[in-house]
Amino acid sequence: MRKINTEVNLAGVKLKNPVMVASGTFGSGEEYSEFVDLNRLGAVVTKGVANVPWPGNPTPRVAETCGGMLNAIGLQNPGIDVFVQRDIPFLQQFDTVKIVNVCGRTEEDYLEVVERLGDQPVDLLEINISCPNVKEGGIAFGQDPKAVEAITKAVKAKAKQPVIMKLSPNVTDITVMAKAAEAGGADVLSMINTLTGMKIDVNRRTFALANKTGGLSGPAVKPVAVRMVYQAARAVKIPIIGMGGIATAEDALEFILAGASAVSVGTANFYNPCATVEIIEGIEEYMQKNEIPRLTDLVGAVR
Amino acid sequence: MRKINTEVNLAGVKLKNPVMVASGTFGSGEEYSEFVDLNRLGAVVTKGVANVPWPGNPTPRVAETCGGMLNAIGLQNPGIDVFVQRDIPFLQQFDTVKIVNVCGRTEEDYLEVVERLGDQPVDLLEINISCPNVKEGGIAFGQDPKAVEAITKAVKAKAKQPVIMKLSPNVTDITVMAKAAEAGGADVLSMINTLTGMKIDVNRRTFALANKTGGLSGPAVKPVAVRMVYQAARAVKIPIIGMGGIATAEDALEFILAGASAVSVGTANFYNPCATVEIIEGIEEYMQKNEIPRLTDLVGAVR
Amino acid sequence: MSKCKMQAEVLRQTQLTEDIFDLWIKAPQIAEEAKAGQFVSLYTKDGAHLLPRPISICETDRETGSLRLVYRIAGYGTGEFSGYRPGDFVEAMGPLGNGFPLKNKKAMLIGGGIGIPPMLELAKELDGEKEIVAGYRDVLFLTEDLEAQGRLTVATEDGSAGTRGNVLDAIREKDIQAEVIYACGPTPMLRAVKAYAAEKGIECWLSLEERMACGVGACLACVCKSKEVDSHSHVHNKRVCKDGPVFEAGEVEL
Amino acid sequence: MSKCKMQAEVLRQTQLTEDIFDLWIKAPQIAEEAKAGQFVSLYTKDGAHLLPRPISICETDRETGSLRLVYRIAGYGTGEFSGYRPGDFVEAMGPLGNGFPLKNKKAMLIGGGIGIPPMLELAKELDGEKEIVAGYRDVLFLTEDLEAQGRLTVATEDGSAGTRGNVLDAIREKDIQAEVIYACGPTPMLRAVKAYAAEKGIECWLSLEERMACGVGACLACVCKSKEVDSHSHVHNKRVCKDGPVFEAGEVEL
Ligand SMILES: Cc1cc2nc3c(=O)[nH]c(=O)nc-3n(C[C@H](O)[C@H](O)[C@H](O)COP(=O)(O)OP(=O)(O)OC[C@H]3O[C@@H](n4cnc5c(N)ncnc54)[C@H](O)[C@@H]3O)c2cc1C
Ligand SMILES: Cc1cc2nc3c(=O)[nH]c(=O)nc-3n(C[C@H](O)[C@H](O)[C@H](O)COP(=O)(O)OP(=O)(O)OC[C@H]3O[C@@H](n4cnc5c(N)ncnc54)[C@H](O)[C@@H]3O)c2cc1C
Ligand SMILES: Cc1cc2nc3c(=O)[nH]c(=O)nc-3n(C[C@H](O)[C@H](O)[C@H](O)COP(=O)(O)O)c2cc1C
Ligand SMILES: Cc1cc2nc3c(=O)[nH]c(=O)nc-3n(C[C@H](O)[C@H](O)[C@H](O)COP(=O)(O)O)c2cc1C
Ligand code: FES
Ligand code: FES
Repeated sequence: MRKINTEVNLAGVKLKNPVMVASGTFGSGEEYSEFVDLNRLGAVVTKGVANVPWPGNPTPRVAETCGGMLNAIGLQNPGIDVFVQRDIPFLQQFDTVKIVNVCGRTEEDYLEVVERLGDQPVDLLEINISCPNVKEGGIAFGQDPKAVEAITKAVKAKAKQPVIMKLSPNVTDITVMAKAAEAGGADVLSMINTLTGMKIDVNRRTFALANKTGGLSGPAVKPVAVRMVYQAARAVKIPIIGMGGIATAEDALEFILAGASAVSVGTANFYNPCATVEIIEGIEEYMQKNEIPRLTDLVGAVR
Repeated sequence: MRKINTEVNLAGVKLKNPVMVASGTFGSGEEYSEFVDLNRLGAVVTKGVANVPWPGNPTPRVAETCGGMLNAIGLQNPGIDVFVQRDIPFLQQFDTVKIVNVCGRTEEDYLEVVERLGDQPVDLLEINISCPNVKEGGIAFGQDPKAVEAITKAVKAKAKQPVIMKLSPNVTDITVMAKAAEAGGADVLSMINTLTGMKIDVNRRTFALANKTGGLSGPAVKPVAVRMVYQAARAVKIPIIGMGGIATAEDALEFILAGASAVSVGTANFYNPCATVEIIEGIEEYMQKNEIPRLTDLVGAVR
Repeated sequence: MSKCKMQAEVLRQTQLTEDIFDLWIKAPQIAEEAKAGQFVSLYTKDGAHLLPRPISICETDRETGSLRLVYRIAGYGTGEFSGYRPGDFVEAMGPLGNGFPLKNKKAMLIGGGIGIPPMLELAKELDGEKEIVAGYRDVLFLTEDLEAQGRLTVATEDGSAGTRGNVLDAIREKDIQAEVIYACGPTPMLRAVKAYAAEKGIECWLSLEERMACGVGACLACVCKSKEVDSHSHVHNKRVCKDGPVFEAGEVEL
Repeated sequence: MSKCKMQAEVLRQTQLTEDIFDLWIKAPQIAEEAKAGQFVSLYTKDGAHLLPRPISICETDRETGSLRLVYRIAGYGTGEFSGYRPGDFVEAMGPLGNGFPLKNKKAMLIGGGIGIPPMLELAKELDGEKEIVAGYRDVLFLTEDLEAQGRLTVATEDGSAGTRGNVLDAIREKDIQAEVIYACGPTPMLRAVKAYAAEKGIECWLSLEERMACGVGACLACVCKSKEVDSHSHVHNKRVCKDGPVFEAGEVEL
């Protein structure tokens, strides 16, 4: 066994390995701590949190699709107060990087949460400007390069932690959005959020989701996600967290070879709660087998 | 058995049923005529044809993905001369609507083909402004509303047959493109072409496709396609041909209920050569069971 | 760790009605912990169908470490399960959810349709006096097993057995008395049971159903409307998979 | 109709080497038509894996309407097939492709690795004198079957059997003579065979491999570079699935 180094550095924050969980698919870590040793993870990314509690959308909120799923949770969250009291102390117990995902309807909403987190033991902030499931805010910010740059600037001005901007795949040219976030001062990008989709129940002749549309995630979207990571990695200098359908070490390596410095596992947690740990082990094996000393040697290696 | 009517009308052209094949997945009909009685189909849509022969891209040109596939054929075609001599006479033998898919690198390329087809026994023209696999032309036209409107206008000025504009899903807002095509005078829209994607072979550390990126099709993309058809159907008055992952009658009905007047079957032909006929029969059964006298009663019925 | 995802061996499977199947699987870690009203998530073998299929625990046998699941074919997943033969394996996660609280009072167990199976394990776990009311469309199933656990009253929609009508018609007709009600079945039935319990002032516990993605409380897919702001979500939502599937009737809006 | 897609019953399956399997399926309509050098498309049962897995016909038995397929586990699909047991069904389409032209000349049949299987049916169909040359990495397979059809020369990369080296090393070492060459194997081998045939002025037919989507000539996925503008595409491309997989060596660029 040769010595391999799986560490990655995101804006000065060191992760022991590149594997984290995708926001909204892992709660705040507590539910899955019965399956996974959170200390193994490169980072935990929490469910999106807003300045006040959000009730989310009516049910049904999820539907299965071929190789994936649609969700329209609508960013239900208990608000920053409860989050700070309950979820941050829970995560404090673990030796893993803590990333808080922030959502909002207006710029002020985002800034309020970012400010509240300033003195909290949180390593990075991930700003979700790409949720397709809420009417105002969310995706609206993420589909216009001027808005992306403006919100990034505003967040950066208040943030005490490095800032990850989470981009929407529902755009004509992802490189335009990636560059806009970089221009606004983003430290890291994460992509992709979900692709907007719809399912119709032909027997009941109605929408499968109460919200009509939802966000498509899971292995079905992986080719789109890999392509966008590849394109963005060639357009900006800041690191990228890749996600979209990662379920195995091979999937994770696809994103890393395409240019992602780290990866998130989302939907796969739902059908394989141990996916993250299997991926970490699989990446280590791959590095051993191929005699790759540092994970960073693989980042963007296919071009 | 009640009498049901599956006829649909696309810009004055009557199809016996709403089921056609998607361009590029059925050759010009000859290869699949060993499996399917072409007389059963609502329409046959040919592989894209250009003014001169195109060699297409290097191989590998296809790769499998979860619930779908990537292709980067690169619009290989024998050019309009051979097409007119060989493929049109072949299709002439069958009692089905004939739709010719037209591709080009420049506006002039498109117009040359459209003019050549003017006196041919072809019912409709489908203009592909959304192929992600060729450098110039193709998708570039399909991602800018001004270009969509301009090329539509130019084609309409020359076309002797009604014109279908085939839209790209790789856009921020499909309704903008749909409206642009309508403003340019399009008679019908078809959507979606493929979503741009990428696959990396982690063992060989190279792209799975020689062209690096390719177009994602198959059941994996269906939720995105249904959503776009739904959105476009509410934005324009002209009929829409829906496609993207249709493999069963239920899939086809999803698109019809979302607002498509007709549907195309693409990738499914590859793994079930009889898919089209099964879908036609399944739609008839559904109409019988639910006592729907006319197929048109189902178009856009879920809203 | 109280939960686990495992490959469970199929021990036997029989067909109870045209579309209802009776599956025994070997899952010792799950059987060890399982309580009446909890469920397991089953996963298909097909790479295109990823989400869990939640199925209630119908019976547990701790000695053999096995679980009984009774389910109706409703779509792809249950269709796949119905083809399993002894020796096959199925991926199962559980036990999930809270389960029914066992009260030392005269109990009425009400099951409607495919909500009947969890009543069997509940009847086995409840020590006191119990009345079981089972509502069917037409064809009966599990009646012998239920009769072995308490007095059984049957209702059928077509009147082919027991009272013609639904479970409440049977309860009213037979004037069945109880101090606590446990119910599982379609939402209209649960709504009627809730109203009946309120009218009579009887304590009442309902097992709900909702579309799930994680099954463990992480994704917030499966919420139901709760009367009070709940302590987890701080909005009027409770998670069926984690805070439920069993709720005190007054807690939830149906 | 000369092609068909059908559910073929698995008759038997044996394991030849660590990763090579020998599968007999019952597919009367396909067996009826099949010729050496043609292939069938097999489809997995998994909804996430949609494309065909092209497998060459290793042997046909018209009397029993069955086909022999010998394949190496290369990924998901072949992995799935390797688990099939008698009585299972596999979806198969064929026969596809052109097949080898049968010439009345002294023939040399060259197979490399997993390109060996189609040489068995070819040897059976060729009447005249024939030399069979089979190149392996290390472990041999199908040698008994091949020996029954003609003189067999073996090459192994590790020298554990026959000539140490590749098929061309064996041909040169044994100075094997022929008037027509048929070859199937990895591209570097085919390139060397083509050069050898050209050098010696021997007629030569090569069976090529390419990624496929339709398998029937409709999608243009599987093209190879052809020397002449071909009559179908009117560009320098031929379809491996329809115009091939067998090409006259001079026709194609490798
Ligand atoms: C807590 C709980 C306990 C249950 N216990 C039983 C039981 O003991 N026996 C039984 O027959 N059924 C039970 N169900 C319903 C059962 O989960 C569904 O019938 C089953 O998931 C259908 O899956 P499918 O693949 O056959 O159908 P499909 O329609 O193909 O399923 C598509 C998706 O929708 C979900 N889904 C479909 N129907 C339902 C439903 N009614 N509730 C929740 N999700 C659904 C599936 O899980 C899957 O993700 C229970 C549901 C819940 C929530
Ligand atoms: C005309 C022809 C005849 C063949 N005959 C045989 C044979 O007799 N025995 C045998 O073992 N193999 C044969 N092959 C190769 C065989 O098709 C592949 O090994 C097989 O498709 C791999 O599928 P998989 O799902 O196991 O691998 P995966 O890597 O999971 O397959 C992914 C996709 O790539 C395609 N693919 C992968 N490898 C190849 C390949 N080498 N050629 C073409 N497509 C590929 C698969 O069909 C599938 O669509 C033949 C290929 C061709 C083109
Ligand atoms: C149920 C669910 C809830 C999600 N909630 C959030 C969220 O709160 N904030 C966010 O930025 N992304 C959210 N996402 C998007 C994921 O973080 C991720 O970007 C996406 O699902 C793609 O990855 P995957 O295919 O691995 O799931 C959610 C996804 C799912 C499936
Ligand atoms: C192999 C292949 C070739 C294609 N060639 C063309 C083409 O020439 N012109 C075109 O407009 N669309 C082409 N398409 C796109 C399809 O017509 C269709 O829009 C898309 O595949 C989505 O439908 P599906 O998921 O049913 O395949 C091609 C698709 C595939 C898979
Ligand atoms: S299914 Fe995820 S919270 Fe209940
Ligand atoms: S695989 Fe489609 S043309 Fe050969």
